Amino acid sequence: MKDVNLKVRIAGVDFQNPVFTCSGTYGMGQEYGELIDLSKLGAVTTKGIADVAWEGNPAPRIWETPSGMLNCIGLQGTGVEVFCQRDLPFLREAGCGVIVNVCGHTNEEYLRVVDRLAEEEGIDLLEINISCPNVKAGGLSLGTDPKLVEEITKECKAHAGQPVMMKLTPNVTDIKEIARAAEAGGADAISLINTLTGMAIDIERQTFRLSNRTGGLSGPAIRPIAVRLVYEAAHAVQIPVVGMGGIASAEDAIEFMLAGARAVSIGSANFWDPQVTLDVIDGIRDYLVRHGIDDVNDLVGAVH
Amino acid sequence: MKDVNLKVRIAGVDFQNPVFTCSGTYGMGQEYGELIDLSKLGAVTTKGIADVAWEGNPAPRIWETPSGMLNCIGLQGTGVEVFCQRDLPFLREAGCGVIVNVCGHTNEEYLRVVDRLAEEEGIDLLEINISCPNVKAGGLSLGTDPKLVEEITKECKAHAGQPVMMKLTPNVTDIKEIARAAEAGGADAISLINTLTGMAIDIERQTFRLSNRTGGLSGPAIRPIAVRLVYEAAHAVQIPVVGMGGIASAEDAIEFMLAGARAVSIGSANFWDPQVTLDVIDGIRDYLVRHGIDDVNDLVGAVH
Amino acid sequence: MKRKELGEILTQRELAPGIFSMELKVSFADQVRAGQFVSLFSKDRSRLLPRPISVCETDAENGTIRLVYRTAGAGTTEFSQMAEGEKLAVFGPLGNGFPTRKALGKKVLLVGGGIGIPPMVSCARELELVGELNPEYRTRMTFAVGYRSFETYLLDELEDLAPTFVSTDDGSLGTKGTVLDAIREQKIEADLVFACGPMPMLRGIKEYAKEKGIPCYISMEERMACGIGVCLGCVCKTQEVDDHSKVKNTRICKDGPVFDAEEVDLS
Amino acid sequence: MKRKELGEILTQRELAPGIFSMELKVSFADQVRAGQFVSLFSKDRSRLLPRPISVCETDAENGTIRLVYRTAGAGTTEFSQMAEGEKLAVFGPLGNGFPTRKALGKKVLLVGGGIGIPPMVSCARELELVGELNPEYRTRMTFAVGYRSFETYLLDELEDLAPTFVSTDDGSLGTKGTVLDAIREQKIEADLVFACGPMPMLRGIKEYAKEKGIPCYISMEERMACGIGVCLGCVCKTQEVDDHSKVKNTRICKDGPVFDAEEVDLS
Ligand SMILES: Cc1cc2nc3c(=O)[nH]c(=O)nc-3n(C[C@H](O)[C@H](O)[C@H](O)COP(=O)(O)OP(=O)(O)OC[C@H]3O[C@@H](n4cnc5c(N)ncnc54)[C@H](O)[C@@H]3O)c2cc1C
Ligand SMILES: Cc1cc2nc3c(=O)[nH]c(=O)nc-3n(C[C@H](O)[C@H](O)[C@H](O)COP(=O)(O)OP(=O)(O)OC[C@H]3O[C@@H](n4cnc5c(N)ncnc54)[C@H](O)[C@@H]3O)c2cc1C
Ligand SMILES: Cc1cc2nc3c(=O)[nH]c(=O)nc-3n(C[C@H](O)[C@H](O)[C@H](O)COP(=O)(O)O)c2cc1C
Ligand SMILES: Cc1cc2nc3c(=O)[nH]c(=O)nc-3n(C[C@H](O)[C@H](O)[C@H](O)COP(=O)(O)O)c2cc1C
Ligand code: FES
Ligand code: FES
Repeated sequence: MKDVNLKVRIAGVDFQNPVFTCSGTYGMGQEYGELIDLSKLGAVTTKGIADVAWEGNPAPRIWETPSGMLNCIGLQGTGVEVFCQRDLPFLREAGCGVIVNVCGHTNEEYLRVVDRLAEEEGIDLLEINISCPNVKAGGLSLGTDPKLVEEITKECKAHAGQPVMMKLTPNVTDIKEIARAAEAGGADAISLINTLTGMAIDIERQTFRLSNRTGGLSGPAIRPIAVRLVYEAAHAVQIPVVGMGGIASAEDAIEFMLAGARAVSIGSANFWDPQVTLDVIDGIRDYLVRHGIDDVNDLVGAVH
Repeated sequence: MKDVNLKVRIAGVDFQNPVFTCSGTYGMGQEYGELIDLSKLGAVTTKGIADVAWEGNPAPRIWETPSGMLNCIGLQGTGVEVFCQRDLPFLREAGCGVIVNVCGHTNEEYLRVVDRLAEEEGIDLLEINISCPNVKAGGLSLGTDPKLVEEITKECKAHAGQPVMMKLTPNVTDIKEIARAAEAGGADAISLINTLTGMAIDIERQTFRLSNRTGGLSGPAIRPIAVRLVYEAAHAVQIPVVGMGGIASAEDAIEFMLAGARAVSIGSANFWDPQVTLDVIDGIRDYLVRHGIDDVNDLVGAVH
Repeated sequence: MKRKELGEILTQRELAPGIFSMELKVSFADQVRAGQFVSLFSKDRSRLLPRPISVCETDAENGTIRLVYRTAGAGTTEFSQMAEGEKLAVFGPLGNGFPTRKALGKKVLLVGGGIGIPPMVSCARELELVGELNPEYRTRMTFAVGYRSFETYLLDELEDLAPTFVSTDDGSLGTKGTVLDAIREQKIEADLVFACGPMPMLRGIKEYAKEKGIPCYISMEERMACGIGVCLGCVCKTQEVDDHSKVKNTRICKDGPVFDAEEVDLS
Repeated sequence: MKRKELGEILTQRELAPGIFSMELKVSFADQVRAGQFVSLFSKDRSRLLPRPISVCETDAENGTIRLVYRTAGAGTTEFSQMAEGEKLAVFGPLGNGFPTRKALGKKVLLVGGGIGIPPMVSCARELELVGELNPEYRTRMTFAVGYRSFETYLLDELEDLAPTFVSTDDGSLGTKGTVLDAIREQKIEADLVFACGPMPMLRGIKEYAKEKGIPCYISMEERMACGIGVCLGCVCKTQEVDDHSKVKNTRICKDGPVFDAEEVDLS
């Protein structure tokens, strides 16, 4: 049996396969590296990196929902300097693609991170998170306004030492407009979806389940929404799309690719199935063989 | 043990309890009337009523998703005349509140329905569906634009013979803005959420699962999003809010009320549990007794 | 009356690879008509929609129904793994059933394709029962059933009830080809056809009945949410405007699953 | 190595109303340290997050672990209904465990409140084992445990291991009040405290240890998603900047669940 091609090219970068991990669900790779062989992944995406250390929200930060979960981590992190010195060297050696997720409260904060990362080797892509719904000052407002999206994209591109992928929020009326704004700003790729904003209330104690009241909904529950948004975005722009949101199996990953994603990222599913990324890669290969398709790129946008 | 008050007042109308059914999930009441005692419900909301008969979308119209479902019924219906002559008489005698859900492709179509209903007795509330994501010409665009929402609300109010409740779509960037537009237009109440737009793909046959490509996502999967939107909307306006989206138990219903809903509607859950409405009413009563609360209205917006 | 309740699994066995037979104790067994179905529900709270399954046999006296089903996906696989004594959420009886009265005293051809065979058993049993009670209403039945291969199910039971002609996709038993090939090959004569099976088979049977100028009733399938006619999820196209809907769509769960083949649009 | 696998349920029994003891066959039993925990996963695909449960006992030779758990909600209720022979998804061993080395040769007070009692059993067994192998490291242990009422669990096993003082909320056994009341009443002397239980109890124990000027290690709880330190979901506040996070938040699942009481902020 002839082998199939799993390689995909995004923003001029070759990835050995289209299966990545989602930002914030894989740490900096180290912990899952104790459980699986990271060198088999298309790429690891880091937790969001800010210019300085961020405290995040107080606990409780997690709540389970039907076929999903809410989180309000609030982008806790060490800041870009510790990342470059402590975590990046590990990722560089991991043998998979490296995508660094960037966050900030203001355009200046984003650019400070992008500038610092420009000095580093071994980063394949920057993923600019303009969508985190957990930080009041940044996140939501920025990613929901096409003008601001175009502007931050332009600025990131002007400063970046690596290709730039803009990560979009699903909490918008018209994703096509936002996707086009990112493209107009010069983005090399877009990724979506970030979490949908949700809330849960403890009726016995009459309090919010999360310290921040609202949190981001992820997991299989949101998959149908994510597939729709990926489909709409992929049809609105020419640049490649990385799809995510509730992927937990090879079937799910293929669904996103058929809808228009060039690659996929797996997030929450790692929490209940640390092997899921490897199983998805194998499952995609099996599917291609079974369907007599010899290039995974032939799946991209095949259903339209 | 002293009995608790379950009565709620919305738009000047008294309902014997705050548990309603969602439009499109209860037909015109008749079929569930064979299974449960409708006279125990707060209200039945009818399937969307248009001015003339609508064909709806071809099959397949249904797809199951993790803890939820997609539908693309596309507002099939007989039109307002058959409704008034055939279905309304049954509902009038059912012993519960009667909410008539109104849909249209254009403002004129809405108004024709509202005008015709104004001639009828025994309708407690009109629920104006400006949010159905399944009909290309109407629905989505109307309900996502605050100016259009204010305008259609004003027009409906000018024509209506009954109080008017605007039913909002969740597929928007800022629900507060839309809720305020409805209030500014003179709405007596708002209800939310309608379904979230989603998509599913059959990877074996490489086709969409639904004839219409996209469909509306409902069921427990969307509950955290619905609770958040109800909370935001209830804090943005003074008029009462009817909350819905994934309610399947008394706990869920109470969660919506604590978030700010004066009443709740139960939709998809009827499909797998025809008794659910009655169990929710009983469960709310038990909760009130257990917590020593003697009026269900005291729950409304109690967590903030 | 329709009821949703927990039915007890009395027996469960595999008839052929992936084909299971399950007997359930339910309160409504005495009300089930041939061609009606029940909805089964998964225990897993991530799978909420009903799985409609036709009733294959009814034992009104003992209050049991028998279902014969194929493990098509996660839901039916879950049911197949449940043991005797376990309880399963079941909602029924649903749908209209076959118009068996129209067959009384006539020659009726009962056609089943694959997992469409089980409801034909209930059809035959109902016709037989009426014939026993009143010999003037005795029906002359013939079965024509199509399987994928020699791995058949329910065949002994069919043969006990009436002459049975078999087709298989691979020709390993009976006529090679579809059930329609078997019918044409055997030149089966009939006044009336009742059929259940995949869409291409139903189309062929409709065509055949039209050719012969005989009435034909077919059982349809569509994905369902409510199962009782409220959601309008399970429609099929009709030739004429439907009385309930006032458009050319009819509800399979409520107005069907059995329709006069002439009334529905199978294109 | 940490592993997610299907563990076989060897025994399952109810120790007291709503309190269950389950033995699981797992591949990693020989690697579990006292105070570590495992994540259990629901079969139901609507409940995806882990249920962290402390290991109560380990049998490295037979490759089994014992968990004692309360049916707190849907997940633990599901586990309690599973039968011997069934398989359960388990991920472990997770977390750091108690620093039992620091207790060797000393007088250690083991404090458990409610469903915080089970890990104290594993703690005591580990200390006892070391003491048996090397008498100079023998630890003098005392238990102080708090229950809601006389419906106790694990009490016989504790009493077999060391002197045990009991408190109950309703006074139906031992000291009426909290475990802290029992400790003060009994004037238990110790060089070191290990504790697990509800937050108010941990606060009290921390206070008590500070008063006595002795080290105190406590096991913390928080809702978890990953269980291995990647999601930052399960943090607690720390007095000083945490080395991993560079902020005053530390991960309970990875850097805990056991912390020096002085290092964490229990307010
Ligand atoms: C009136 C009627 C009678 C039926 N009688 C039988 C029978 O006697 N024996 C039998 O084996 N099967 C029968 N079926 C088909 C049976 O309902 C499906 O095989 C079953 O729902 C598959 O569920 P699953 O979870 O295993 O598969 P999945 O593919 O995982 O199901 C996913 C979703 O699609 C729906 N679905 C999948 N296939 C069908 C289908 N063919 N028809 C309707 N919904 C479907 C499921 O209910 C579920 O909501 C009947 C269907 C209908 C409509
Ligand atoms: C390190 C650690 C060790 C534990 N050891 C034990 C033990 O040995 N025995 C025991 O009975 N319990 C123990 N618990 C508590 C146990 O994890 C919860 O009781 C259990 O998760 C409840 O799940 P549920 O589905 O029954 O309840 P639900 O309330 O339905 O759970 C809903 C969600 O909240 C989470 N959750 C609920 N309560 C807790 C809690 N106290 N801590 C963390 N997450 C929670 C669940 O994991 C789930 O995600 C421990 C918790 C932690 C963090
Ligand atoms: C615990 C958690 C933390 C997250 N942190 C980030 C983050 O730092 N930056 C970011 O862009 N997205 C973050 N996300 C969003 C995910 O990257 C992803 O977009 C989302 O979870 C949907 O995918 P999933 O359903 O597979 O989890 C986080 C998600 C979770 C669950
Ligand atoms: C099958 C189906 C049909 C629906 N039809 C309508 C409709 O005609 N008009 C309307 O306003 N909403 C309609 N809805 C939306 C529901 O009224 C409700 O807003 C939504 O389903 C969320 O509630 P749930 O999760 O409890 O089902 C429909 C929903 C479903 C599932
Ligand atoms: S399944 Fe709802 S109308 Fe048939
Ligand atoms: S549960 Fe993810 S860091 Fe602890």
